[in-house]
Amino acid sequence: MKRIGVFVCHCGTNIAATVDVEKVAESARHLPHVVFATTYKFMCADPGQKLIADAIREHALNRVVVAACSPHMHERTFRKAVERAGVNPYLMEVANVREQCSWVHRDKPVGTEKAAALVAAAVAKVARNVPLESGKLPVERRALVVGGGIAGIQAALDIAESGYHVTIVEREQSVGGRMAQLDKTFPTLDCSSCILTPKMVDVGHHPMIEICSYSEIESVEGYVGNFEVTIRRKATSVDPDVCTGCGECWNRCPVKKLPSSFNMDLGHRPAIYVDFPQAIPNVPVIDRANCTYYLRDGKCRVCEKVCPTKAIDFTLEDRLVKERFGAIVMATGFQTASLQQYPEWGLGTYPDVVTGLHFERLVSSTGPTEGKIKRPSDGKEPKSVVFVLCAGSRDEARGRSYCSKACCMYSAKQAILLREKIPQAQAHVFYMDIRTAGKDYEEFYMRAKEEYGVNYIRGRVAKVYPEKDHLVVRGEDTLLGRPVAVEADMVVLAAAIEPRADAAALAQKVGISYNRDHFFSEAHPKLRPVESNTGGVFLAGCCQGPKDIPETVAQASAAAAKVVQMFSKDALVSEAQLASVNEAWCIGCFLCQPVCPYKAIQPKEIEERRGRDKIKRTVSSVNTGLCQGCGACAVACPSGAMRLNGFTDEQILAEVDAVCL
Amino acid sequence: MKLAYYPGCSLCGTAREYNISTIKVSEKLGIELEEIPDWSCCGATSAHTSSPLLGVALPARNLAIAEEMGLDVAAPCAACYHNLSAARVKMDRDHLLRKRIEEIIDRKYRGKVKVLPLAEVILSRVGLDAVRDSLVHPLAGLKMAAYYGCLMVRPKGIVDFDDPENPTKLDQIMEAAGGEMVDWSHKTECCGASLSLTGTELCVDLVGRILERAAEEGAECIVTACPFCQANLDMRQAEAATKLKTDFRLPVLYFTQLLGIALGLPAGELGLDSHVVDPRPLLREKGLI
Amino acid sequence: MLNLQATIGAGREFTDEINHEAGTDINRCYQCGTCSGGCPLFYAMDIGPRQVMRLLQTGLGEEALRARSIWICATCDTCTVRCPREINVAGVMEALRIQARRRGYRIPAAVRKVRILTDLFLGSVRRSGRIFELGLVQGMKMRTGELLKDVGMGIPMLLKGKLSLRPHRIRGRAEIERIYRKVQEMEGGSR
Amino acid sequence: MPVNESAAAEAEMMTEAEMTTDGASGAGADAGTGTWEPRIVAFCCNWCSYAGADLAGTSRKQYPANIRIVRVPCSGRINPQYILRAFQRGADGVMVAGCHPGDCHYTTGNYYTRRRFSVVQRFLEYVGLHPDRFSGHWISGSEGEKFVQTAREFTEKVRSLGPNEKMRDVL
Repeated sequence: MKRIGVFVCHCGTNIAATVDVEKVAESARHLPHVVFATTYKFMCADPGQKLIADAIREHALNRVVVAACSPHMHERTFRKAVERAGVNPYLMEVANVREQCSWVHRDKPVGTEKAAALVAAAVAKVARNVPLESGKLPVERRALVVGGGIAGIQAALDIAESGYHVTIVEREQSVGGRMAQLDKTFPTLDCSSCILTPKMVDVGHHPMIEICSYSEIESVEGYVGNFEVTIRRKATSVDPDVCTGCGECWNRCPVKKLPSSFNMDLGHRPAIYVDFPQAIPNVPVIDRANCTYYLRDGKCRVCEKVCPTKAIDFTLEDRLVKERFGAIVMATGFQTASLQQYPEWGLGTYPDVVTGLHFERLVSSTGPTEGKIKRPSDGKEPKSVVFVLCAGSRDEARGRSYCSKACCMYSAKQAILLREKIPQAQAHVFYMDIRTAGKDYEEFYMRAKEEYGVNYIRGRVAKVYPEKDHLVVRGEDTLLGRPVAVEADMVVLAAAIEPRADAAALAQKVGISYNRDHFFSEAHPKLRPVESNTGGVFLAGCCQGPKDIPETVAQASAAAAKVVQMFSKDALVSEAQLASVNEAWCIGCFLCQPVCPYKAIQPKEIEERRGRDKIKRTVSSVNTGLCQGCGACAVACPSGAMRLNGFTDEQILAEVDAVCL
Repeated sequence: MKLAYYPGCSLCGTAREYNISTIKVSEKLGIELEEIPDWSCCGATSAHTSSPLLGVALPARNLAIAEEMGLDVAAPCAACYHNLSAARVKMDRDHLLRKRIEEIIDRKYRGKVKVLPLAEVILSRVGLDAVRDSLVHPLAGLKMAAYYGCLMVRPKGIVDFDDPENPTKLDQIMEAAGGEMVDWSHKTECCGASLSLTGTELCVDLVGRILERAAEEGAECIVTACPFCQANLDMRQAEAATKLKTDFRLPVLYFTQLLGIALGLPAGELGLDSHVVDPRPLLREKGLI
Repeated sequence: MLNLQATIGAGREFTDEINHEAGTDINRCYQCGTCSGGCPLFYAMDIGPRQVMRLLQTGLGEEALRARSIWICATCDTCTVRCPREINVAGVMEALRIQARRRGYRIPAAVRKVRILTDLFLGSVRRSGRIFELGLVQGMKMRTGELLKDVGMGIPMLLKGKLSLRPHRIRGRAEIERIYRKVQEMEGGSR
Repeated sequence: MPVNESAAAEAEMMTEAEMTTDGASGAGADAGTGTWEPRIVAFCCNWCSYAGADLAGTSRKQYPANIRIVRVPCSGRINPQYILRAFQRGADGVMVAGCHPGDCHYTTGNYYTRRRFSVVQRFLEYVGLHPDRFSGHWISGSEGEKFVQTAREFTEKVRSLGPNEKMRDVL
């Protein structure tokens, strides 16, 4: 016997002003199974919840509809309220009469009629609800951090300091990431390596942190609390247990002139190398594509000969390592746009047109020029440098509509560094808008203009071309309204910050969503900014969107806090509104399997009685640890065996019928 | 391979040598050109700058005739290519416009034929290998700057011949013909030809900037596919040099003329005598004629 | 002082019309100046294309009709292909030229020649179906009074057979005439 | 009653336009009263479009009350059967809204939706219903304004098509 109670909220005047709540309650009283309906000023407040509980007892209600604000707001509140009164929480439905009615329709009779229809739909649905139970999931209390830049380092340290084991997977030879490539940082001008390397040393030594450098994620299986991750540990040709990092090998390697990606190809490295002198781990790797031993059939072997500890092992192979983790922090960072779509700026055509990251290496004392700013073409000290902001950012026409956020500030910093190192050089910055939202940022920008005499020109550069021994930068000074040409020895493009080229592929492996620009999507732009949409996967740093170092560190710590919060629980509560199979109806066609984004559907053998015989038959079964409740399987199922609890066909069709009447 | 040929007004007048060399080179490369019967002017810039409908209707008449022939159109002139292509795209995008134009020109138009610049025909239908195979006098040692101008490459979507900022297709063809191409920055800067009769001073400035950059990169001549660019860069050259107080002398040739030489066509048939900056001394010096 | 509240309201219709004719939306413009900066002729203009966009955004589009710039623009489309806001800048300049003619704006003396050329050109096509280049050059000289200009170029061209002395007339001249007339009917006899 | 004019305007279609010109006056409970308002069912995915509609609400943006939202976890949960059922029960228009492609909360659900949209549209055409009575949209949680615009435009579109006389059950 279904006994439904309907509770219509006034929400102060938010609902009651444009919806006649009494009329809505009255119309609800005539709906099938409704035995009680009332209204109250604030249903979500304590007295409101008590009112619901009392009514449940008094009228022996076994199902409840609350007509109030959006379920995104208070569905959980009301589920708990009915649960406390002894009703299964999934026998409660919310009719959204505020966001979808009172706030968007001013005409009271119209709003009232629609509110009544929405209540009728919720009543029709709840009449078909069945009690659901949440399950419990165990948690593997080990975290995986993908990416060893500042975001990954910070997240790993915070999790490890809370007493949980962390594995960092880093693609390059060393952790450190982009921050290790930077010279100084804004707005304090403190040295990037000086503040980063101590943290690198910390992760290197921490007993709870394992660094898998020169490694990549091969595959991710499993679900929140129970991920099974395969890590590809690329062959380094060096035994890390024996190597002391003495440097004999990389100093003596005869192949010396390979482009160093750490130095943005502006400098060289040998075939056996560490990314930079402070590398963690301080164990070199052999670049097999360029090593003489591998190219010429076992010739050379210089490194092997000079190694005092016999750490070189040419026979090492890639290893696939399978490990279990309870949570994953994605911290894969960014790259700068190649700007191939902008031939008019000449990056890649004229050697003296570089990106901001190149410029960092040219001012850095650990860089190829040992901190002397020299232009790449002829090593001449530049007397005039043009910085171009929004190079590839804020350009919908060529595919990137977003602002890269850090460029205004780092270009101001680079202009200052130029003026400090070469006082007689001129620094020009072409900008459209200057964005300095951050503590002490505006002041820093003003210093660039006032103290360092950086010349800011409002306008976007139209073209860069060579003339004699310099470059000409053409654009409009929009404040003058005149065409301008600036002669420059170097042009530094603040190239757009974009996710790593393989970000989307990695997201698919891990099972998280990403946006149009391939930045990973957070679960909620405001309230859940460090969680992904997939349980147990968290986001930190530029892989989620462009940001500067302080923001990255803050987000990394936040992600770590979320991981620690998860690990502090005995078990995880699983979602109750998941798919389930009616095995008797399942024909074993497995059309549901490929549409499941979580690989939650597996074949299962069952025994069935047919006449006198027992037969074996394969049907679908749902792994409730993996299922997230999207319902794609239920649509794909031709026999109607697959159902999505909480959103069954009967429930949705009942709603459709009710709103159409 | 057979194509409908749309020479356009310029190729029947000031750009005669482009027409002659186009026909000869096509013959040599096995491209059969059938002139669109009784073709009319495409309207150049004048039509669409004063009436959007006329700007589509004039080229549409020719497209409709080509459609009756059942042939894609080869248009060597950059301006004609641009106008025919623009009319085609506009009618493709706007069904109602197509209907109005059909009414105006009183002909059926279904949008079935493609419009190709001659360079594209050579590149994608003949192929560079075929060009290389037919070389008789490779243009060895001749340093050229390919100049594309505006109409061949802009705007994207209206024309789709090549990249609007750094086109390379003429370079590819001339390289296949054995020439040495200079990589330079002003391939697509406007030369102001549409202001040739009305804003002569402006034109001289623009021509000067372009030629100066080509000379600086070591080019000995310019190759182009646009009659307006050719005329403008050729005829305004002396004035531009005087204004810039330099003395560059860069012959400005149609790519078909030089391709003709490379394919072994008699120099006398390529209209080499019709330029203001005479290319023959340079070509003789390089042993090409 | 400029009352923007009033101008934006009053100019909206004109801006919409230009947007419609150019098939674009100038309200997207964020005034970066890439159009003006890359324009080969900006140096000779009174106001650059970016400022033209701003006039339209602020409802002062009719001021743009008086600008020399719209006549100096060579429609080279450099602005359009580089615009990060996907605005058809050259199309807007063209729409403004068409409007200036329709509304009978006085065309600045220095660029009046553009109009004369266009008229001569379209007249030539209307009569013959094709362009008669020599006729065009001569017409230009007659109408502008610059009789001796470029004579130095015309004579060698004649001698080289590049300029034919007689116009080529196509057979379908009646058809061309009909096209012109129908366009005039449809566009409301603006010319 | 706007039925006949709008139906005539759709004369090209061999669908309900022809069917309704002679049968319109008798059908539909409210079609004859002169106060006909289109009834529109909108299936919105919980994570994007439903949140977008909520945002329209919190921003107090007004849109026609004809739209009634049915919440589903993912647009990929929408069985074409639901859409047909809505028409059968007298809906004049059905709208489906989901996360933008690539931004699906469940990673790939909306790709299936996208494929289903076109099948549904063609099926509706086949059974003689004007295909414009059904429309699909991508509306994110931050696009309250887009939700409002879509709701307004779609309501107007359906209004111009007149009541759905073709598929509704005889009541």
